[in-house]
Amino acid sequence: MYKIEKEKLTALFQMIAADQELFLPIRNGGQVNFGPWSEAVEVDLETLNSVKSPKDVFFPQSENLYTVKQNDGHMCIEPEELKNQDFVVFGIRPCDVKGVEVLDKVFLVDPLDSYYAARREHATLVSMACNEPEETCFCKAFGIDCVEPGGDVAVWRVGEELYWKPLNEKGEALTDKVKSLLVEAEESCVAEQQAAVRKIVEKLPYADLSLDGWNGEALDAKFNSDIWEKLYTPCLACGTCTFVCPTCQCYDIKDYDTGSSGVQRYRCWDSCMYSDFTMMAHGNNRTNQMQRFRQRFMHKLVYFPANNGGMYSCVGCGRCVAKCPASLNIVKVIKAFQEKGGEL
Amino acid sequence: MQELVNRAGELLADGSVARVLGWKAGDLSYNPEPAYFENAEALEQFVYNGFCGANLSKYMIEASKLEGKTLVFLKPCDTYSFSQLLKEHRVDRDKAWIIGVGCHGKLDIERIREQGIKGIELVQEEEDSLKIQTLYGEKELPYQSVMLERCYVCKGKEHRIYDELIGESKETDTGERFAGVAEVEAMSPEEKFAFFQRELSKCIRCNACRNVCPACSCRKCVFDSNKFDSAQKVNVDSFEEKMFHIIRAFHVAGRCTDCGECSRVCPQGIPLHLFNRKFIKDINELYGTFQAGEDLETKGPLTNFTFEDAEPGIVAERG
Amino acid sequence: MSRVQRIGVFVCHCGSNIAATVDVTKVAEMARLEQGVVHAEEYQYMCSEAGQAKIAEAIKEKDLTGIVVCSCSPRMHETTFRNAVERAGINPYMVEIANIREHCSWIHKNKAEGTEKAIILAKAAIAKVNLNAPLKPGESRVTKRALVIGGGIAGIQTALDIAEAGYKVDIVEKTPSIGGRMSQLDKTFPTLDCSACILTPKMVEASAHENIRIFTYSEVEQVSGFVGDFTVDIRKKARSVDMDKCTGCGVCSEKCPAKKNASEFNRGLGNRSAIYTPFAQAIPNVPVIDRENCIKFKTGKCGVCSKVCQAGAVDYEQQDEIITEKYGAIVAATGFDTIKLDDFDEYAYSQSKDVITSLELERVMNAAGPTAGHLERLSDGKAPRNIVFIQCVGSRDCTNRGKPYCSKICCMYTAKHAMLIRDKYPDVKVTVFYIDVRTPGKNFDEFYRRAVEDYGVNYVKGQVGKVAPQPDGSLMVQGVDMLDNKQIRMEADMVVLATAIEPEAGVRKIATMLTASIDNNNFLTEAHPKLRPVESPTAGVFLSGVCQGPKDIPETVAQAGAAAVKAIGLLAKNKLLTNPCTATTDELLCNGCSACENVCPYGAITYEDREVNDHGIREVRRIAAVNNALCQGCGACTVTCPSGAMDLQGFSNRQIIAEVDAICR
Amino acid sequence: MSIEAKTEFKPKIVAFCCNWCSYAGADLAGSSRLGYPADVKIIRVPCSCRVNPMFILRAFEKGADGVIICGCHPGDCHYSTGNYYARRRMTLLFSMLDYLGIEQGRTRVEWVSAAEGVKFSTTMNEFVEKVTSLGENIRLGDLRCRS
Repeated sequence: MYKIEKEKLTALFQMIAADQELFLPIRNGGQVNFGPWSEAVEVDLETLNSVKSPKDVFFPQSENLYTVKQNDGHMCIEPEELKNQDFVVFGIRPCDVKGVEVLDKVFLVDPLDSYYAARREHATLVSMACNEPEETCFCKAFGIDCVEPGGDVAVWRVGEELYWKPLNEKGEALTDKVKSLLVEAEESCVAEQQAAVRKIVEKLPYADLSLDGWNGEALDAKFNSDIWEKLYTPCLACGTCTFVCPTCQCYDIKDYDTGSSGVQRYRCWDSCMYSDFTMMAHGNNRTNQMQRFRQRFMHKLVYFPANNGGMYSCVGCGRCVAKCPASLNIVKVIKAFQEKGGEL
Repeated sequence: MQELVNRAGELLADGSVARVLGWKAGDLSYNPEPAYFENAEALEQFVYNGFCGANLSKYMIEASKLEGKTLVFLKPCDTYSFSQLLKEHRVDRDKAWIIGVGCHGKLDIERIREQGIKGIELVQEEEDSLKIQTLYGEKELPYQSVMLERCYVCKGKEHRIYDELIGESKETDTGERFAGVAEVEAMSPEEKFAFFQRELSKCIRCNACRNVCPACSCRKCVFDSNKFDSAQKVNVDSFEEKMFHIIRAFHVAGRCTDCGECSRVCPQGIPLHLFNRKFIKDINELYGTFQAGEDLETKGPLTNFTFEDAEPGIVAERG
Repeated sequence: MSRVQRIGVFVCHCGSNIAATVDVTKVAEMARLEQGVVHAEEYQYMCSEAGQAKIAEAIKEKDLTGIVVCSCSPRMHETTFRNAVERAGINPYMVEIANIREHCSWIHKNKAEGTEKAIILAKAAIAKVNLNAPLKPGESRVTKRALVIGGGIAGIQTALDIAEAGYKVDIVEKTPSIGGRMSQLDKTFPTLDCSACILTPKMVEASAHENIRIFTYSEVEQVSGFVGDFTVDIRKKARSVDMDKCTGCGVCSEKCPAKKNASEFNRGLGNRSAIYTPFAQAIPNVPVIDRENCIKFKTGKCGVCSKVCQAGAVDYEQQDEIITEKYGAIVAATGFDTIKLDDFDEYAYSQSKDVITSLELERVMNAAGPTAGHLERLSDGKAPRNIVFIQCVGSRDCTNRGKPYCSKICCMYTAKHAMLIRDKYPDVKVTVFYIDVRTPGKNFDEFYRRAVEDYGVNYVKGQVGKVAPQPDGSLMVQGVDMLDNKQIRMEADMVVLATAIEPEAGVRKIATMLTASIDNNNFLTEAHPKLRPVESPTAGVFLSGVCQGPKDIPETVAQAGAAAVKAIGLLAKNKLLTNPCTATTDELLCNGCSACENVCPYGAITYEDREVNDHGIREVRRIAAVNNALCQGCGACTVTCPSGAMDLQGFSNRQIIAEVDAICR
Repeated sequence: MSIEAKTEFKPKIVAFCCNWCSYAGADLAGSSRLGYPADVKIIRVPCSCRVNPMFILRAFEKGADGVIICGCHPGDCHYSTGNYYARRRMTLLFSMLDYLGIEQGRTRVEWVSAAEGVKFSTTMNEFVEKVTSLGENIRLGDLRCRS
């Protein structure tokens, strides 16, 4: 365990960014999102959740896959270059680290997503413990301890210090890079704060949220429940929940004709809330919003765990709770089934 | 509020309406959701408070297709949206039982958070103030300091269309409606460009602004259809942010009642009303004051003209 | 349209018109590389027999589905090529023209530049054709009746010719009688025969013709519909006299106490009573009451006319009447007036009664005119000894007070006036100030020379700067003689101004109703200045007489006949093919919001409740329906429709965007 | 328009012309041999009211540096009212573009009758000069289309 004074953070960032990209929470136009560091940007480590989760560091909202060009009548394909430079993501929250693990389950299994894999391979995650959990947080329900960060390096902000603990080789490597700024410190230095924060977590409104009954076996009962009909009605069919979500991984593939410089085939985030999601030649297999709405939560709480050894594709970051224009969210869904015992 | 519940109960009981469209208490004190209530029991969850900003008029498009009448609670500004939708044949007046509810201005949870308030456990509305219990202690704020932007430039607390009225209103329009637009207009082209670039670069194309908008009532938006091969799911290039927001604003120009829902729901806090309100300001200045949704007769400014209209060159002349 | 096209591109040299500044071979080569193109060739004259044959050949051999012709403006030959491909068996609307002549070769000197642009224009046309769909014109019926607006010699002639061909025709004339300007003229050049003597028989013939209805004291109120099927509202202004009862005895006018009203017919030089017929030979010979000046209408008292009318025809209660009638063709024959002289004070027109316009002189010289035909000064009734004619008053005048064009008739009528005066009053001295004397036309120059040589009219080349009324009532005329380049001051006791003519005031209103375009001088514009001189750009609307441009009587009559023939040609058809480039609704996208209905100038859009199947969702929706017979294809609806449900066939959103993309590559 | 600027930068300009007046005006300019830069490419539309703001933005997106819309003079519209609607739409659109910090000179509406070949050519010359002076359209274009 090491530590560094908060005033030295800029120096730290400069040092990291000297020979590689550094992504971290940046305040721009009143909102905090992850972005590349530069002297010009305003770093914000206080805000609990970035609006967009950091997932788009690995799985960008849009990325070009390859470009098709035409030279006097002949087609030729230019694949997009894969990420081949190391980079660092600083300040990613424990829940979002878990979110990345969820994405790994999707993109790092066969067939491997080379674009995603390349980014993961070159990334070093510096994960930051939470100091002030908010009422929207329910990471505990997914077994996440918001004061025990994962990733490659774990950091805590305590008083005027930032405590730094490498968790693996990647972490060690980064630590060596910035050693000159770090000083040795005791593990115990963070224990007190950890305890305090854990107390707060116990008091959160969603502290006792239970996921009982949400698993692969529950498929039919949940799918056929008519609670959905009641739940979905306020849904505006926008993509806010999916686009701020750290685990939503659906994407669409589209072509863009740039004219002179060829046709770009790119992929971009898609939302199961959209009416043309998985649209096929014959039309759409989900014809109404109830079905789309149900799909999202069934996927996160039933289908995904069924296929991934019980791992949910929700990490309780609370972004959807905070951002849904119609005040819907996954918690309301989970509770609704609890209260009604899944029946009705 | 109890008055609303009682009246709704009566109308449900005597069969005047088949359902009630209102707001249902959320699991946090600031997130009530739009909901239907079919019976008295359900109505126990009915709530009407400072966080009921959601404009229910758009839900009436679907409600108009249901059997029987729907009782809908509309705030003064919501009624503008309803009558505009009525003018465009998107809702069925005969299927609606409109109770106009009083309004003291609605609260903006984002503004509350901007005050550095975290871990909100309970929000209590008192006369002119908010008592907020948080995990990190109790806070108190003047009600007037954390309202939705639209409430500071309220069009007035008069309902434009209703069957009955319940509850008192309080004027909240302390701001100048077009000040924000004028501020941008006063900038140099470079500043304007930088300003909107900064704001729009945040856009994640979640379509919340479009889907919540009562004027964006198209069955299929041009940005979802291939009619123009303009379908877009994401802003790959900064141009596409502009394209989307300019065209959206243009499509609702002369129809937008300035209900402010777009700005309320934007997860990135983009001041989207600055687009619509720019058109409203121009229309007022060039073609005479016009307020969409004010009545059912007046021709919309873009489906109308005079022989003496200003030439497009005026944009340059105004500088 | 999803189906893959097989496109043929044909590049025209147009002799050297295109080939000189555009490398046509290169254009064809580049076109060959474009999507969908399976054939590209170039040829001297694509519009020629041989050129069209090449297209037909290629269609057969290569099984083409779409054609792009790179040539002159589509306004020139689009139809030619559409017909050509139709004969070759593909839909005429699968043709697009790339205008590489007017928009390219003719305006770009640099061949590299011209070629590059021509290639881009070709690519745009190809991109569009890729999205073209076969279109089928609809059919609309033809109402076998024509409307003629204006009852002057132009209108009368047109009506007579149409009626003679066996079709019904209505004349709408805003004044109480037909006859128009010609009825105000005394004699006509170059034959000097009396205007009334040749006009009156035609007026009688028109009024007597079984196929002709005449609405005098009436105006066109509203025009809707389209070629073959116009619907017109005609306002018959209250005449206050029952046309059926009135015998035209004229007693009412004699007895009418309100006598001091300026006579329009005499250009205000004489008076008429409040109940009046404009002139003796008026048709119909039925008086009207000028309600503004009628004592009965002003004070409620009087009523003399109704007392003296044996026939009991006078009817003070009479109201305006709106007649709605359908027409297949409309002929505008709205005629002309002389311009106002307010801005020409130097000629003292407003100061001296003895400064008059030529049209006023016509009345003065006319036996039925204010002076019973005696040439006299209107100020003191004395016979003039010196008369000065001033030409081009307001004509060929590029200051904005006058007209830039030549009024065309002035040179000749002034020669006529001068000659008539010298003939009748040999001791009167006549001087004409002119810029040029223009006498193109049969026997015109001979006529003018007679005026100079046989009648000793004094022509002075030069303009008059000032006409100054003198204390003794005479007029001092100051001008220049440009030939021997000296100032002239001469005394005159009468000055006649050859005042410019301009289209009748109401023409703008009528043009708007007919959606017929008018030029900067308010003359109605013809569809083509050379090839379609009597048709307006609006189908089914034709132009007769001076409303299209200055003309003398024989020209007017000739054009009136031509307009009639065009109208007859239209009326002779039983059905018309309608333009298939009309709006269509995508029922799944339509919101039923009425925006399109609000902007449609033709009332072509209505709404119906239709059951639709929207990807499995069955519901009844309010959906816009376009009446293809009414839709003229302007596209206003397509832009007002936010969802893009409204689209325009032949100019669809995707077609236009494809062109944009092709150009911006 | 400075000669150097002209030679180093050739703007892409799209001109929407209504079929009845302006397109004919352009034809007249052609037959009268009244030149204007080849940068101008004309798209024929039935009426100025057919021009959808999306077409204009699309042109800019794909790399146009200027867009001009030409129609019949108000009052002379072949469809009687089309250009009045176009006038309002374009006024508002241009105002919005200005509001977003897009250079005003890149968009223009001009009423050109079938008889105004001279006006068409002078208008195009002016417009090209203006757009050339503004340089490449960076603010309102999709960078993917720039190579």
